Amino acid sequence: MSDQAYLSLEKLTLAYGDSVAVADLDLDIRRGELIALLGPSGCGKTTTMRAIAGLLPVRSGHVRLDGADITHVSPNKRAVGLVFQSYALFPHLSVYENVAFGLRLKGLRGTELDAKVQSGIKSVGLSSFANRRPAELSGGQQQRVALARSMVMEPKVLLLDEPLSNLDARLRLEMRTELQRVQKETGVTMIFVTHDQAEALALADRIVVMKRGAIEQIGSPQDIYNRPQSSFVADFVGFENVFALEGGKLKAAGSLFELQGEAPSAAGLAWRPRMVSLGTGPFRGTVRGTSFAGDHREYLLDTPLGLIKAEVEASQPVHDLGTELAFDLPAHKAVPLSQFS
Amino acid sequence: MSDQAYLSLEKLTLAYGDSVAVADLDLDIRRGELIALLGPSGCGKTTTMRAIAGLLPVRSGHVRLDGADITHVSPNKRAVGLVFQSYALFPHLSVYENVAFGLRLKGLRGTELDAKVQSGIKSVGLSSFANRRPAELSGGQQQRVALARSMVMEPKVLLLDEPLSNLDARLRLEMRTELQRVQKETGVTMIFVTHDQAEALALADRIVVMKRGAIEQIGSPQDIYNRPQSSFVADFVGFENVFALEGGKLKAAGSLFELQGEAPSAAGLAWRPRMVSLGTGPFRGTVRGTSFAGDHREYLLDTPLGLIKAEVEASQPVHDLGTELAFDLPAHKAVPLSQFS
Amino acid sequence: QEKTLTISVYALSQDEYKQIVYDPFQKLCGCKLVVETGNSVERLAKMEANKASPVVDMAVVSMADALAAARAGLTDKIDTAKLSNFGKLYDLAKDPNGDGMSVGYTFYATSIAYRSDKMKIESWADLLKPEYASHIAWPNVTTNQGPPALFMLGKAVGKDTPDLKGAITAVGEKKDEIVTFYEKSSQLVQLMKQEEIWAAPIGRFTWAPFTKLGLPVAWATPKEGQTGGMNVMIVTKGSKNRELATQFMDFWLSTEVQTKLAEKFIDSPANRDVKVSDEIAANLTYGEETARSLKLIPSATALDNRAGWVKSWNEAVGQ
Amino acid sequence: MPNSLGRNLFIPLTLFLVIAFLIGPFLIIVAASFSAGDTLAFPPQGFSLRWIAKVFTVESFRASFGMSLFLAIGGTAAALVLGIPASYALSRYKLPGAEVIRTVVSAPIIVPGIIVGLALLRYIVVPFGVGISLALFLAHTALVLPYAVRVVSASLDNLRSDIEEAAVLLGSSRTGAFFRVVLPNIRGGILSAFILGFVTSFNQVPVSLFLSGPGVRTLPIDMIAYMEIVFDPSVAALSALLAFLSIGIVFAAERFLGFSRYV
Amino acid sequence: MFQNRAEALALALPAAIFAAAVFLVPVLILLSDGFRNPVVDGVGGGWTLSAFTDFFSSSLNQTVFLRTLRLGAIVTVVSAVIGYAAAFAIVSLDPVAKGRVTGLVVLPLMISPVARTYAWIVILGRTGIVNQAFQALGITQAPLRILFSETAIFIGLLQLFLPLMIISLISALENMPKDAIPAARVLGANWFQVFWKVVLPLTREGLVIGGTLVFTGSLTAYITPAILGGSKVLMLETLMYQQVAVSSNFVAASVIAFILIVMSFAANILLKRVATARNKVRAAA
Ligand SMILES: Nc1ncnc2c1ncn2[C@@H]1O[C@H](COP(=O)(O)OP(=O)(O)OP(=O)(O)O)[C@@H](O)[C@H]1O
Ligand SMILES: Nc1ncnc2c1ncn2[C@@H]1O[C@H](COP(=O)(O)OP(=O)(O)OP(=O)(O)O)[C@@H](O)[C@H]1O
Ligand SMILES: [Mg+2]
Ligand SMILES: [Mg+2]
Repeated sequence: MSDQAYLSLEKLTLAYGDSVAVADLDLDIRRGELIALLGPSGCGKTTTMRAIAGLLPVRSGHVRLDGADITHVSPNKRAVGLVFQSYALFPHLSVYENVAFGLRLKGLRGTELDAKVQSGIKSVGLSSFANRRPAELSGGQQQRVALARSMVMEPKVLLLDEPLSNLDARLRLEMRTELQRVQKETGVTMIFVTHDQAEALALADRIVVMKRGAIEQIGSPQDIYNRPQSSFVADFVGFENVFALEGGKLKAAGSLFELQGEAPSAAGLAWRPRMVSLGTGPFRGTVRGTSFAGDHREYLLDTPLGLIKAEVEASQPVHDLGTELAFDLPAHKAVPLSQFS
Repeated sequence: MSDQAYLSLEKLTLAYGDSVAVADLDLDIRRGELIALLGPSGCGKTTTMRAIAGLLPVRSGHVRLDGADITHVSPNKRAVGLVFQSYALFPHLSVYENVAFGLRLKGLRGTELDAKVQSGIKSVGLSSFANRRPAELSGGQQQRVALARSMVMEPKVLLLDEPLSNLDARLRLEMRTELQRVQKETGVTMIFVTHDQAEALALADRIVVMKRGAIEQIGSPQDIYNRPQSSFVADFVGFENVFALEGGKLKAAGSLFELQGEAPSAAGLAWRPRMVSLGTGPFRGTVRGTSFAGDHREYLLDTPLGLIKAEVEASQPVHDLGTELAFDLPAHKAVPLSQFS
Repeated sequence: QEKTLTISVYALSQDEYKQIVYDPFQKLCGCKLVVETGNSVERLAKMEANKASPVVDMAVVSMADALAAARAGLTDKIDTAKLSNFGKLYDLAKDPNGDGMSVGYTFYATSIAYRSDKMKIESWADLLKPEYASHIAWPNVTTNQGPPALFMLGKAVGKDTPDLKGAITAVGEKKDEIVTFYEKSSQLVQLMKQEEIWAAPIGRFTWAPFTKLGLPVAWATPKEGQTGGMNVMIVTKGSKNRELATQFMDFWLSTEVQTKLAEKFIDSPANRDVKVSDEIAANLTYGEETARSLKLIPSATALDNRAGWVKSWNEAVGQ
Repeated sequence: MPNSLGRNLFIPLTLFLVIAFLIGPFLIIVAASFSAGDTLAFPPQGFSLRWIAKVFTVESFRASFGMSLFLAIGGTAAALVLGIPASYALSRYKLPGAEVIRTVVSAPIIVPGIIVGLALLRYIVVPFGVGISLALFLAHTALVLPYAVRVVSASLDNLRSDIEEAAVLLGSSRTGAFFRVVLPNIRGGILSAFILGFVTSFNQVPVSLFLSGPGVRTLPIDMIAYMEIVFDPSVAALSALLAFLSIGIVFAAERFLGFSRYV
Repeated sequence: MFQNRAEALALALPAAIFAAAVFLVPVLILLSDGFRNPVVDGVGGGWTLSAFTDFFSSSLNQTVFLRTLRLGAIVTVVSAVIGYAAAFAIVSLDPVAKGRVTGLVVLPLMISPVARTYAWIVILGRTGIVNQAFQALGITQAPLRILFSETAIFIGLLQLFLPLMIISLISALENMPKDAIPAARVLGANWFQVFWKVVLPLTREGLVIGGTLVFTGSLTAYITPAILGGSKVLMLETLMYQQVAVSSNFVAASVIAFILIVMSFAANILLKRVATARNKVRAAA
């Protein structure tokens, strides 16, 4: 990995009419990097992608790719691929023709064209579907056509907008692997949007978490998963128990609570359900809900601190609803948050 | 739980024109049970639900509810509720009127009506949205309106077709809890379709796994998760490593492999990724892929047995791609499969 | 039940007709008068279609159409004995087609309305002069003014055969220059106003609006004379209200009604007893002499040649 | 999608030119209606309301306006009564022979109006002794039917069919579900079908050309008859008045129901 | 729920039967006149194509036929071209503006055809706005003669039918998959290619419907060609009117009507073909 930025967004501001969707966004991406864009609905992920592809005029700021300012280059001349969340396949064309579409526009013909298209279709495992129309394919197959269609263009940057959102669990796994393979083989720079945390963790070199049109945190999957900086990110990546700190004490449900052990100095603290110790500790809560989750079991506790989520090994005996349990939020396991909002 | 069947499907055969979608299906459901219907796309889940609701004529067989044969009762007289995957809210009516729709048809008026509607809306936490139109609600809110609309009718059976599929991870969790609460409070019999395994495990009393229009296995979430009977179910619920057994030996990639320890006598064996011991063992494989998954890390190994998926704690050091590792498929951890297809 | 008389007339000046003819007659007969209007070809086509169960009891049409109707068996003989005003009619109005099937009630002259400041018209042929041809409109052969105008043009160019070939050829040669071959005479006022045209052959009954344009528009008296037409009354064969129809015709032909119609410049009288001032006469085709001087195409000629005219016209002009 | 100056200009310019072309004649007509002159002219000569006033004094216009209004409203309503169930069947069911039915109900569009009028006159009016008013009504109904089916089908296709199933499961009968759930949601489509049909019928000339009888005729035919001989701006004034009436209806419909979405 | 055939037929048949009874059957009987020998004195009858061969043997009829075809085709093509531009512009507006503009676009449909045609006489006349503008701009020296020509009919018909095309295309464009155009752009297509390879095939239904309405309308329009063209520029419809009203020749009228209907059908089929042809070729490749 070189430290030099391949794709840079500089003070990018994007708006629909009067409403600004993305404001002053700065982001540098290295060549060959795989970036995941994470954030709640409406935070500006799709908007950013569309601007990089040139489908949305830039209100202010710049987009630079491979040293050139492409802010005002039209989308058909950018060498940026985009896999739409909706696939955006051409319904009137066969799988083959969908994949061939961009190549033909590039001027490819005959065997050269055919070879590229065939290998593209093969790489997503759809060789036997080449003559079908998109409407005759399952969701996952359509998704793969969209992917192949963008891949064969060998774009400098490939943008993927929630590329796996419509697939069932198994298909999702397959496609994840496929994406990773392709990325490793071709070294293309990728940015993908997802609302699935596991996907982002599994695939990305770096994760960008967005919040209301701005970047909240950038970091490796481990960073984001284990060291969220703000309560927003913590909440978003599954720290179900997030609290503000005030003078070393937890602030919850309007009161302050003392922790056992020394609390780190920070704006807030967060615990994942499995970091909560159930059975012993200074706090008490009533079991409000429980659910089996394969290798573990989740409990929802009604406590003076509000609702607390805890997780235990599935092999342990089940606590019934209404049982009162002791629990602890161990200070040494807590993740410190530098921002609490 | 009583052993008496409340809703029974008897040799139910359903077809679209000439193509049979569901064949000879038998299923008994107890009063108050929460059943999850699991299976790959196109296996007949929606078809079955529609037949129970009376929206699809039955080709042969019977549907019995609460002792009565309702096979030919028209859908508006069945007391079966259905929450469509697409919500199917009435776009021209407010939330309030959507919920009141069925009650009005029942003849309810005045304060009695109002009380029921208000409490229905409140139970899904939408009291402040009562006057909005569906188009002015978020996906999750619409979902809840659909739920409330069916709930207030106090149906004997409530069918839910992929009720949470369109929600993002956070919203999904909230709705899961909500569903569970509602079911516990009213004791309604529920069948829900999902493609999300975690959802099925968390919510269901029993899980029905379907395969090509027939039932493959019925069992408790623990049964399904820990003791799949067939390779199909094992594969479907995340046993990534599934092999046939032949004469006590694993049959993989066309060859037979001896296991350490005594193999149970069965048609096949299955291991979840985390049941694979990585680092020691009689087998060797090359790391082909790896991905971070929060608290654990997944490895894809290229081995003489084919591709093997293994999982280790995320805190352990990462093995690079291409590294050769020893691993074991421990016979004592293997789940025996009585059917292998 | 009230008796109903159904008549079919030209659409012209219906408000005045109502006042002068229809309303007084309804009062007189104590019956209901239903009026159908339209141009004569459409009305005739409809009569033909309704032959089996006639809707219309009495109609006014052109002479040629009256003959056509008679030949098609659509009309009955008129019982002139019951027309008290019959004797007062000009002789040539009494039985225009010589078959006893029609009675004339009005005449009109057809000549040329033209811009006297832009051109001089002394002959029908002048219209086709190179310097004028691109400023004229000519009536389409399918209109009532078409054949008479061609007839006169034929005389002017010295080729007046019944098939109008000569005239049609002459017009056809200028077809690219001629502004338009009009279908609706109401167009002409608009075209004249816009200086699209300087001249067009028209029937006298459409003359009035031209005089109000504020342009120097004159009525030509070409040396070949004026042509024109007579409109006649017919009764439908199988009509269930023959008596009433005859009564109505008689009323219309009465001196009182004909005078009123003349004074409003609506119809030139066919009743010899009608006397009007000179001023009014100047705006009409007034008097038996004038009527007699009109160069009319005999109905039979018109009828026998009509299809041929349309055909040669379309071939000369339409391609 | 737009990302260049050219495209930013493209939209307003195109719209300006197209609309100028489309409503230019209308402006001329309006100008003429209020002019003092005896002919249509642009710019108008002076201002007066006399042509507008004259419209109201021509007696036959009143009767034929009534006739046309009846035909346009009655015929369109009848076409909708026939067309809505047909559209519903065509868009919701897999019907054998659907294409045939579709072709039959939309055939009136492709047959020249004069032929329709003539055919009706000769083979319906005359042999069966059907009155002209009834014949006109039948003809206008048939004429509007294709529009009704097309527009209503389009809005039905845009409406999910599962809401009907939902209504039935909530205890409604099939018919009840249609009236409670389907109809309210396609009322915009129905309204635009109505407007389109109304306009088509109201301005229809060729079909009515042969279907007019003594005392029975439509307004456009009356206007043509009127201007056989004279064409003064009162015809323009009448057209302008009618157009304003229509515009009023359409804008009201647009405001309340979002007409353009369904056409 | 929607599987009951009897139910479906009960809903669809009244309209179909109505259209067949009051419309299709009388029209077919009338049209069949064109295929019959005229009965003269009780002799004749029987089926024949002679009326058709007669019709096409006349050079006038050939001219008129070709002119009608030509005008219909040109009006259709031009309205399609303008229609796409206008529909594009309209769908890109915000909803309120879109509603208003659509209202303006359909306005011509609401103006009486008679008055509208007269307005064209004013606009296209020698002293009309168009000629004045041309002269003021120095495009022409003397007034052009636009009235009473094919050009005038063309303009009149275009204005009359363009709204139908625009409306059809608006709904076609709105039903087009939302991201198809951006997808083509990102794959390297310029605007022309986007239109030709994506928009056109995907809006085919709208084009076929709009095109059929415009073409059929142009063929069967009566008032506009009669007044703006007159007999100098005869069209099939005016010719047919002559046959009915002037010559009472119903056989000839049936022949012309039949030809008009066949032309409409053929245009419909042709339009479908044109819009699909490109993809057929591809699928074979
Ligand atoms: N065409 C549009 N016109 C106006 N506002 C829009 C438009 N598209 C998006 N927005 C607004 O811009 C903001 C960002 O939208 P964007 O589509 O980028 O969100 P997102 O992060 O992709 O969300 P999601 O996860 O729901 O896809 C939102 O507030 C949205 O309402
Ligand atoms: N309307 C229909 N006409 C014909 N075949 C249909 C129809 N609907 C479903 N099928 C077929 O019936 C089978 C079962 O479909 P069903 O919708 O029940 O699947 P499902 O299990 O709900 O799948 P999914 O998870 O994709 O929703 C499939 O093979 C499908 O192709
Ligand atoms: Mg998005
Ligand atoms: Mg389904």
